[in-house]
Amino acid sequence: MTTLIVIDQAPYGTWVGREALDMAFSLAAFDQPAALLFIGAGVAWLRRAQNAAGIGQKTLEKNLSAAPLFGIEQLFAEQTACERFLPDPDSRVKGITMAGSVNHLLEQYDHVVFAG
Amino acid sequence: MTTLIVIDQAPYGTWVGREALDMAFSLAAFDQPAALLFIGAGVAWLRRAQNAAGIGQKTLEKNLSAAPLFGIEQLFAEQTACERFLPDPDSRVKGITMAGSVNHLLEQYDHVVFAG
Amino acid sequence: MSPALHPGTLHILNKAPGHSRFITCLANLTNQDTLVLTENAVLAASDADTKLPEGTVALGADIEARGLSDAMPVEKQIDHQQLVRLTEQYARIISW
Amino acid sequence: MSPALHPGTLHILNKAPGHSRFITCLANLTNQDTLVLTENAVLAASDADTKLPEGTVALGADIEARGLSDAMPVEKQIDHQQLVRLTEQYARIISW
Amino acid sequence: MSTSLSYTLVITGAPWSSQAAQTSLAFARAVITAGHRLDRVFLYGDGVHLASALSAPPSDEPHWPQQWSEFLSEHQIPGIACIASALRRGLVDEREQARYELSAHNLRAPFQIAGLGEWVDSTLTSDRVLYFHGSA
Amino acid sequence: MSTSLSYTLVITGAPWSSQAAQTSLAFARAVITAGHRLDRVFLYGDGVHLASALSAPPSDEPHWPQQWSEFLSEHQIPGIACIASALRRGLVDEREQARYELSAHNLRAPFQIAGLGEWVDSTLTSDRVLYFHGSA
Repeated sequence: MTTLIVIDQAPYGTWVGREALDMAFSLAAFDQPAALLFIGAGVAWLRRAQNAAGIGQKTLEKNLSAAPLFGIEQLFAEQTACERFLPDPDSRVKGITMAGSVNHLLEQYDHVVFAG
Repeated sequence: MTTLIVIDQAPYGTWVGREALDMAFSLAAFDQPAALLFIGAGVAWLRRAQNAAGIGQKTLEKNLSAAPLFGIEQLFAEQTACERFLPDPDSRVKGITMAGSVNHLLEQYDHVVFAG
Repeated sequence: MSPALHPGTLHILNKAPGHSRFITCLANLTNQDTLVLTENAVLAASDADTKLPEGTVALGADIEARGLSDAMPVEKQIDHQQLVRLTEQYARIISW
Repeated sequence: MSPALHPGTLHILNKAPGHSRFITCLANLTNQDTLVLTENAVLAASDADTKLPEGTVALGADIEARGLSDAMPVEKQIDHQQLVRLTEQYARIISW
Repeated sequence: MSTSLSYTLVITGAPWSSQAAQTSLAFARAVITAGHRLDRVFLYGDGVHLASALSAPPSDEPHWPQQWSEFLSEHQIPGIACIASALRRGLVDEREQARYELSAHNLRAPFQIAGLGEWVDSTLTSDRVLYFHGSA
Repeated sequence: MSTSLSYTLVITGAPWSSQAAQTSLAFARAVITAGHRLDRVFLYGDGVHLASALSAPPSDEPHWPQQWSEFLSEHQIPGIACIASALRRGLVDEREQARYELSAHNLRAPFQIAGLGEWVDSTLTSDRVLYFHGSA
């Protein structure tokens, strides 16, 4: 049972991405294989130097950096979306695996889940 | 004080269009000038022969037909969206005014409002 | 004894054409997959800009609600019972 | 005495690039209008596919939240006080 | 014919904002009619509003929280609202009311409040897990 | 400097689903700081959830319904939840609780329940009406 959680919404403006992370961390907490895939505007989650204090939210970049520690197996990002929103590789958080073909990746997981 | 209520979401799947109609009818009930503009997938509101009984909702086509009776001044529809989603003019409810240029129309109202 | 499972993915799509998830879903279908349109996604049946894959089906109740009965062949309109049957046949189901 | 009102429209946009309302908003700006990016719309500052009109500004707190401080010139980042000042100057304001 | 399967439905769209409550209920009824088992219904995100005891729609409109709760009771299917989603959104049972010293509780029976572990369990034990999102 | 203006804010996005509660509150504070008047805050659609008395977010997160209600009380600004939106979504005051024979009420003071006529009045009497939608 492998699960791929997909995030296609930008951070902070909606809650869906955050709830997707919670799902991924829950699977990991129960020792279930989980990976995250960021597509479309969702790749904005992967930008460095986020600071959401000014909008009264927790900065979630740290949670992502900690994902491997908590047992999340991989962070995938749609390559074309990264080229669009994060063209400079230095602007991206570390440890992302680029996915050139999203549908090829979807086929490799038993469950593919959006959080909302 | 003229108000243009804009609907850009398809009917039934979300509540926003319906709440936009309620706003328009409220203005009319208080004798305030109100018009509706349907753009994008929102033009699907203007298709004839809707029947939402099977999904447990009220069919709102009738409300639209009654709009002029209740004092709503005009129903505008974005022309390109109609060509995309309602190419057959016979498939459209009666009494729609085509808007070739949306921004030209927006400029003619004091208030331009989305319901959500 | 379990019947043979379909090798592809069942995609259940409820977003209207123009929604970014609608676009992403259609861009990621493979030949083995089946697409089911529900809720606002049934507008694709009358969308001049969308080319639906061959075997696409749509929930009849949603088609009827939106006045699209003439835009979708009857044999491609399914009810919830038929949707359940589809979910029996696919191990991988994605709700977009 | 009321100061002269700006003849154009103030557009306040909070949808991310790729959202249909983001696309509609950008397609309907005129030369007299001013665009303010808030919430998820500030991603436009780093979007290779979006060309923002000259005078576009963005809420600094939303820019900072999303790590985009380097992608938007400081003089185009406004706070809520400056947003209020803009709303004083425009009679027509559209929240997309 | 086909073997009996077990299902979990996850609802993330709110009633009266999305069509999720209606579509999922029609699907759930068809699951039972087909002879399958519904292990659990899990409300997540905005979906927790389906468990509100205080919804009062106009009398000529379907009452989705009521219809869903009657369906769950009739078939003895557990209905779980995710605790993290529910507390933020103001859906609480008596226990959470007491813990957070709130003025009332508003969780409709037979819905219960529990954690994401219930969802993880579904991914492990149900043959199919289906999601019903909003369409905005 | 500039003349004092009157504002109405209409909030249609729910807290913990959208950023609308936060953005609108920051804007409202700036309106007051600038010496303008806030005639009214009107909650519509999913925005009515901001008036929940039962929200219980984690203690290290901002509590938007509480912050908004304190702001309204401090500045004596009317906060109105649209009745049609509120009843469907399970937001009721004592009067609606009694009328619909519900088990509790959950409207946070000083929010009140009223009709769209209040919004119509704002479009006529406020110099500016601004909308705070969700961004999904």
